[in-house]
Amino acid sequence: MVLENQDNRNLWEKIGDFFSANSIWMKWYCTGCGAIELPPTMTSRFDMERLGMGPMATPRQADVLLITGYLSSKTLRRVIYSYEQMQDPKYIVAFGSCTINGGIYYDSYATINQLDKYIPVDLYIAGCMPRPEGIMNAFADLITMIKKGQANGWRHYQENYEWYKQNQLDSLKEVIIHDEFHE
Amino acid sequence: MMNSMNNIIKQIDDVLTITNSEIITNRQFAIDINSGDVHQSLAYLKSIGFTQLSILTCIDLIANNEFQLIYILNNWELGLFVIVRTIIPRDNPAFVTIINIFPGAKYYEREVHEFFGVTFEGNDSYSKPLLLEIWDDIPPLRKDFDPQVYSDSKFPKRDLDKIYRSKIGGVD
Amino acid sequence: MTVMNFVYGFIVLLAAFIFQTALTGVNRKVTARIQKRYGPRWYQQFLDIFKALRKGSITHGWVFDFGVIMALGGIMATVIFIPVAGFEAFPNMDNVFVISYLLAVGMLGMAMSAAGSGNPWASIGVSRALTNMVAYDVPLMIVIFTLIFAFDTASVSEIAAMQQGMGVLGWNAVRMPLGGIVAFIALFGMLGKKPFDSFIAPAEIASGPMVEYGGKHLGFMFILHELMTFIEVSLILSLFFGGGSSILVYAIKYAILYTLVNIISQVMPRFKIDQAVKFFYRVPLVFAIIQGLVVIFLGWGVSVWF
Amino acid sequence: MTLITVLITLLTLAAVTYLLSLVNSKLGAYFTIVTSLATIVMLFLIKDSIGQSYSLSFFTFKLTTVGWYFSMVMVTVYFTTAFLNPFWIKKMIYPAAYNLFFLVSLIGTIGMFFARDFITLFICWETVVWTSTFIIQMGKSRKSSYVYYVVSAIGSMVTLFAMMLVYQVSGTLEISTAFSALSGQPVLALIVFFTFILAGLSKIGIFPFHVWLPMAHGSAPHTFSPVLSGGLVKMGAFIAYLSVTAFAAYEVFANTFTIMGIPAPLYIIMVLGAISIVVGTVMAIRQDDAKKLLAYSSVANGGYILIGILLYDQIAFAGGMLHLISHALASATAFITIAIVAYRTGTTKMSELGGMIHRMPVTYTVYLIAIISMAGIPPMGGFVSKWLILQGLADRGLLFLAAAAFFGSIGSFMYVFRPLSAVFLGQLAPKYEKIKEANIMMQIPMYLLTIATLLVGVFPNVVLRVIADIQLEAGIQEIVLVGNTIVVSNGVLDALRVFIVFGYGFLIALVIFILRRKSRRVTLMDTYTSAEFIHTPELLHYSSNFYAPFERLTKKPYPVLNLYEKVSIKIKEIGHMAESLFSSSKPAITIFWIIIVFAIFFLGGVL
Amino acid sequence: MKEVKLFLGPQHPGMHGNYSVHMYVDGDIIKKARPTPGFLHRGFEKLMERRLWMGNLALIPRICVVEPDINEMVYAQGIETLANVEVPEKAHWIRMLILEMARLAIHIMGLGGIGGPTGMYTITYWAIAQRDLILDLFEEITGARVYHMYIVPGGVRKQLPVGILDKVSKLLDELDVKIPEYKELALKHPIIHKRIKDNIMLPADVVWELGVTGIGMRSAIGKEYDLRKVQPYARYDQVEFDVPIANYSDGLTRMNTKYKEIFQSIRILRQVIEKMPKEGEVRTRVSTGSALRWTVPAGMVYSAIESSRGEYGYFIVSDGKEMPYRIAVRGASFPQGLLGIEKYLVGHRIDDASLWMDTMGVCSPEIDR
Repeated sequence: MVLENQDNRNLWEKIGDFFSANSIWMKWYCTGCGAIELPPTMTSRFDMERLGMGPMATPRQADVLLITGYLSSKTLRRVIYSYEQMQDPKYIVAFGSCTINGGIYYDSYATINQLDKYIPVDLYIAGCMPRPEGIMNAFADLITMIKKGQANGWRHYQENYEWYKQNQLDSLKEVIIHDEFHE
Repeated sequence: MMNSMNNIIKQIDDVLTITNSEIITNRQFAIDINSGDVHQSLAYLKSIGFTQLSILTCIDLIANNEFQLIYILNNWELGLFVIVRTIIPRDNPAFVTIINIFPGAKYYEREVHEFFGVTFEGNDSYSKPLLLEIWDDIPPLRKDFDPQVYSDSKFPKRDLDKIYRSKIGGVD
Repeated sequence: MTVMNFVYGFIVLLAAFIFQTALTGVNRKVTARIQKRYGPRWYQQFLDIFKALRKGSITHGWVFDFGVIMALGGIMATVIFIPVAGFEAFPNMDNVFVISYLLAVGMLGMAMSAAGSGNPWASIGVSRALTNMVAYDVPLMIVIFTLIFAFDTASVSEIAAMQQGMGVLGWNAVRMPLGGIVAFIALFGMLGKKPFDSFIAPAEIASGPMVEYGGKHLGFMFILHELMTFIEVSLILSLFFGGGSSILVYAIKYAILYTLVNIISQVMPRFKIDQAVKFFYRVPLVFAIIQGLVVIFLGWGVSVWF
Repeated sequence: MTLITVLITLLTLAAVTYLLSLVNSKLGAYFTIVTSLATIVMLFLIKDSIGQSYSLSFFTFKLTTVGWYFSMVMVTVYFTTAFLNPFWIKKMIYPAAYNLFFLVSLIGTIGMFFARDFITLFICWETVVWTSTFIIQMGKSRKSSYVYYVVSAIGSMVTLFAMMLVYQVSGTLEISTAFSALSGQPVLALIVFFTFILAGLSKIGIFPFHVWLPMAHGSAPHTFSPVLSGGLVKMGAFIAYLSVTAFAAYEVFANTFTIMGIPAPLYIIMVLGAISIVVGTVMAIRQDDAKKLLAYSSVANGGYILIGILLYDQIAFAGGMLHLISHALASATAFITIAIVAYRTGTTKMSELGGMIHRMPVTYTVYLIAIISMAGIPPMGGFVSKWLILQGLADRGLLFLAAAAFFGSIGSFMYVFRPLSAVFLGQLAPKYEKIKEANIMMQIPMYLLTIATLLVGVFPNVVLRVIADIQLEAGIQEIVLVGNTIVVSNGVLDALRVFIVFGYGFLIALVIFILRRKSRRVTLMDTYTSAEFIHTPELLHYSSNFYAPFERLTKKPYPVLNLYEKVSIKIKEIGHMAESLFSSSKPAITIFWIIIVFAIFFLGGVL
Repeated sequence: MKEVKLFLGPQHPGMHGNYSVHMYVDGDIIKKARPTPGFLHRGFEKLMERRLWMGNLALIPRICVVEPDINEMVYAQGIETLANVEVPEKAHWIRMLILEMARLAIHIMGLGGIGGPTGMYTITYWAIAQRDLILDLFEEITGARVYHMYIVPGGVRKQLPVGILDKVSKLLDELDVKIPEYKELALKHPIIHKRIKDNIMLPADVVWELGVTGIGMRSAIGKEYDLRKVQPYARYDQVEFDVPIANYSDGLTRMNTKYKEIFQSIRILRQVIEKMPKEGEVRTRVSTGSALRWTVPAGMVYSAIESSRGEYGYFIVSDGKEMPYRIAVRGASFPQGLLGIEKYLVGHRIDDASLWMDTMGVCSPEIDR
């Protein structure tokens, strides 16, 4: 994603971005293996709360959606649904190689290969899986990005909604599926 | 230990009609059974101490146009595994459920149906999707299913300038 | 009732909010230290609230908005009535029943708004919150009833004033030890601290009533929670721990009381809601009644050190 | 204008209504509104002549403040409920009879509140009982009207016995003088007290007579349930009032064993009141039918009224009397809203409803205000009255009564919230997608009652001044009212100021809310479902077993009902025996045996 | 009675991992439960057929995220059986070291995990920080924190670093002191007892019906059915350890069994450190030639070991080529995670659902694969 250099936010937006940057609540949706490195990141060893981050129970409350690794198409539907339930400004941090290009599962029939075709990703963390230090570092980067007003994935999603929707439908056929779960 | 296993195989051989038996390790042996005898064999094995169904799975023997169903039973008392194998035809694969012998097989059978398309008569929920959602291709674990093709057609990849890929087998 | 009363009221409101929010932030740090970590900045709670207010939000219909406003309005009104170290924005309005029932407006508003979201988790959370209220409030109200009988006044500031001048010995919690225990335990229930937080239990009901709030609604809930904490701790502090002769003493005592509750709650798992009811009706209720009987029939604890 | 004129006018109007209803039942139903409105007007007209006595053949009346107050409460409820009559009249089996009974029961209550002698009291009482019995059985079930009648009959028969006893001793039927003859005879006084108050207890639904309330309220026609709960139940409070004023229980029992300054007999009745608060609350929490829930809440609130009135002092008595009106208004409102929901949807079962707010916002708001009052939350009427009762209890140190009162008032949050959540909030089922809001005619009573509730809550002193007059009339210390402030010995309450500060808080919150970004409207189904998809609103509406954990704690076998059932089975057995005797194939034989038995009996007497 | 449909997961704080249970609830009692797996389905069994025997080494640890080493072990063990390879003595001991350290790590995490559903987060924070110190040692030995790829067919990838054994024994000494603290804090807490004692039962007949193994089985039937004892692999027959058992499998008993297993692991590790050969090879060649040309003789084998949740096994079929013909994975929590939920979560309260998942040890990635 091209980062816009010029800063055309007004003062209120800057203040708002300051608050957003320093208080990031994450919707920790364990979509994949990267989630195993989140407990250490959250708990006493690395203590994510120092950055003002904390886990939240529902997407309505959360600011950032962590895609912790590969996404099966079944999960991607839920991720899109969750993402659309979140309130803007909202950010997505994608963990690991799998979200970038499918990683080790590049030829799997069940997992997607490129996440940013379906939802806008603000920040990728490379690695399989990213270490807690890497995650912390990424969060620090995200904070800087938000402060500078560069984490605009959610705006991009709104502006290119059709494109994203089309990609989603191409890969998933349906997003909000109507199958009432095998009953 | 080897002796006790041999005794067991002998005992089984006396009672059941086994087409073939194979000793894999000193704690593990495999028996081949005609598909019609599977249920009584499993029931018998359960009665002599193979009380736990460890896994129920299937192998796609595409060369013979057959499926091989695998039932692995565990005898905790003796520390023995038995691999019960049976062959069913690959076209219109159908078999009868074993949930009245091993209730735990319910979801294994669902999974085998989903991965190979084997139907299990008597298991009322075998045909429901388990791991996959809105699956629109042949069952994925059959040998003639190519996940790479499926993935390429469904899930677009990042356009990279150059793709490095090694040839399988090590020789380019 | 002049304009100045409203101005004072607003000042109390603002001061209460800032003080309690800062204290919550500090207590997040205390919690972090118990959990062997560094913890957030002390002003993190402010950032969180303002961030939430800044975000976009959704609404499920007018009652979803109205309930939130009604809740915060009711709680704000209650805060205005709270006497702080003898200072009252509206004199003679600090009746303990008024405060505790006006508090219920906030509860009702929140419950209404949560149920209005149409989410079953929220409804379950509300049903638990109301059950929790029945659990802790009855023993607490009986002890407060005993106080009113003993001091012949229902004014919080007067009850607080009567405990002063004798040091620790004057505190109602010391004069009426059983009542003090009940009040202290009930404070956990009021604040929704563990072990009585089953109504927001994330692992069970995904944060219960809060489940659908985001953005400004959630910000309102946070403000509401801070103010409600202020009301509840103030109430217990004034009624049982002697209030404060000056703002400073009040603030220090307040901080100690709140931090103590927080520390204890960190090593507590949560009760199921019916276990909480059973607990409150098995121990504190009996204590409260014994305390009431002692005060009413024996008169112990009313005049200082009988 | 005299009371007699009023009563005769009303009787005439009732007759006119009946005749009109025979022609056109809907017109007659509209006429019930007119008649009840006329009653209000006339009651205001006769207010000045309070203190006078009237007589009409053997009926004697006395115009008292307390009677006027009770009548006003009653008529308000009747008047507002009458607005619903036109919409339900078609569903009644006997529409004309319904209209007639509706008005006659109103007249009966008014006559009863002004009665000066026992005969008048009893006849008016019985009129109300009979007319309401007939109305109740036009509703869902016939059994409930039997239960209602049996409980009422037990009460009134025992009360009749008390009246006879008093007459035997004193030789007069006039209420105020007759009781004074008992002062020297404590045992007799005790019997008279308990038997006399029994009618009141049975009517107000005090434990253990509360069984009829949920049955009758639950199955009465929707238009009559508000009257039953808001109005007729309060007749029992009048009996309780008589027992402390005319009977002067405090003086009569002054020498008996006292508990915290209260004579033991009175304390026993109050404990019954406290038990009914607890039982009513617990049972209300467990109901699934909204009307039954409200009926049980009436049981609980009846307990408050009873305790308040029986305390007979400056504070709690005023609270009890005020609770009379605030509960009457709130309860009638709640029943009316449920009636309207039932009118639109056809059910009062909470588990079948949901999301009505999206179709009936006015009804919802009205219900909300009613329950705020019912739960005793400021700034509504119920708060002031509960505050007075609690302050009164605290003043006297009545710990156990207070414990019950606290439980009832906090428990009421639970049960009043349940219909709010299950009926009005939550997911709207597709089958109710096309429901419409109540029409204007139905909205009128809701507005009236809501305004009244709010007024009582914000300006309670208007009502309390009347109550102060009643206290003066009854000979106890009046409640002290300074401007808008209620001053009691252990606290002050300025309801207006509470309201203003609440408004101030609300305003601040509103301003912050409006200043922030506007929310995006989403559908109800777009909700947090742990990211799973669901398309069935009914499956997302949490309404049945709402308080399951609490309900499990209180799920004990229900002793009183079991006892009643056993008794009723025994009575049925006796009935069957008698039936089998007479309806056997050869009745002649039975009669022959009876003649023989009687003959022996009489001969035995002679011999 | 009207039922409400509630979803425990996939995105619910009470659900560990990406898994969903659809609950039909009346009041607060679960009337019907439907497990919905597949959110983590990556098609491993298909992918493994498309990778080289060697290439699969990178893939297999990712099947079970919380405890990856068991995958390496079963895979290596299976190939060794098929190819008839003798593993060097020292490698056996290093494997035991790795496996027991992994077991320690996941058990400590599981002990802390009780804090999540019951709300006592302090224990969770402590335990996970403690587990991180074990991961540090893993990093030193293998170079990775989570996915080690250390146990390879024919032995282990490389020698142990110098001085690591001292560090391990120092850690064990520390754990000896720390772990009882967790017991004081959590397993002895009266409120925790209220939550999980006599609750979340797993009777013996249910164990056999479902095929539950591991702690759930052993604390229900009271027999030492542990593959380490019953079919000793590596050098488990040369160390002394007890298998904690019980006859009454409620949530608390299972937690206590887990607690006792931690100390047995510590005991095994001490013996491993003591008995491990100081010198010696750690790896032999499985097949001739380049790793990309590895072939494994045709045949099939079921290779199973005792994981923290029970019997974990691979069914490996080789047709003698460079790639496996078929590998089927038996996830240890497959029985309780699917049929167990459907049949036995029913009747519990929604308060207990998350605790049920936790104490039964349901691990979603190994069910989905």
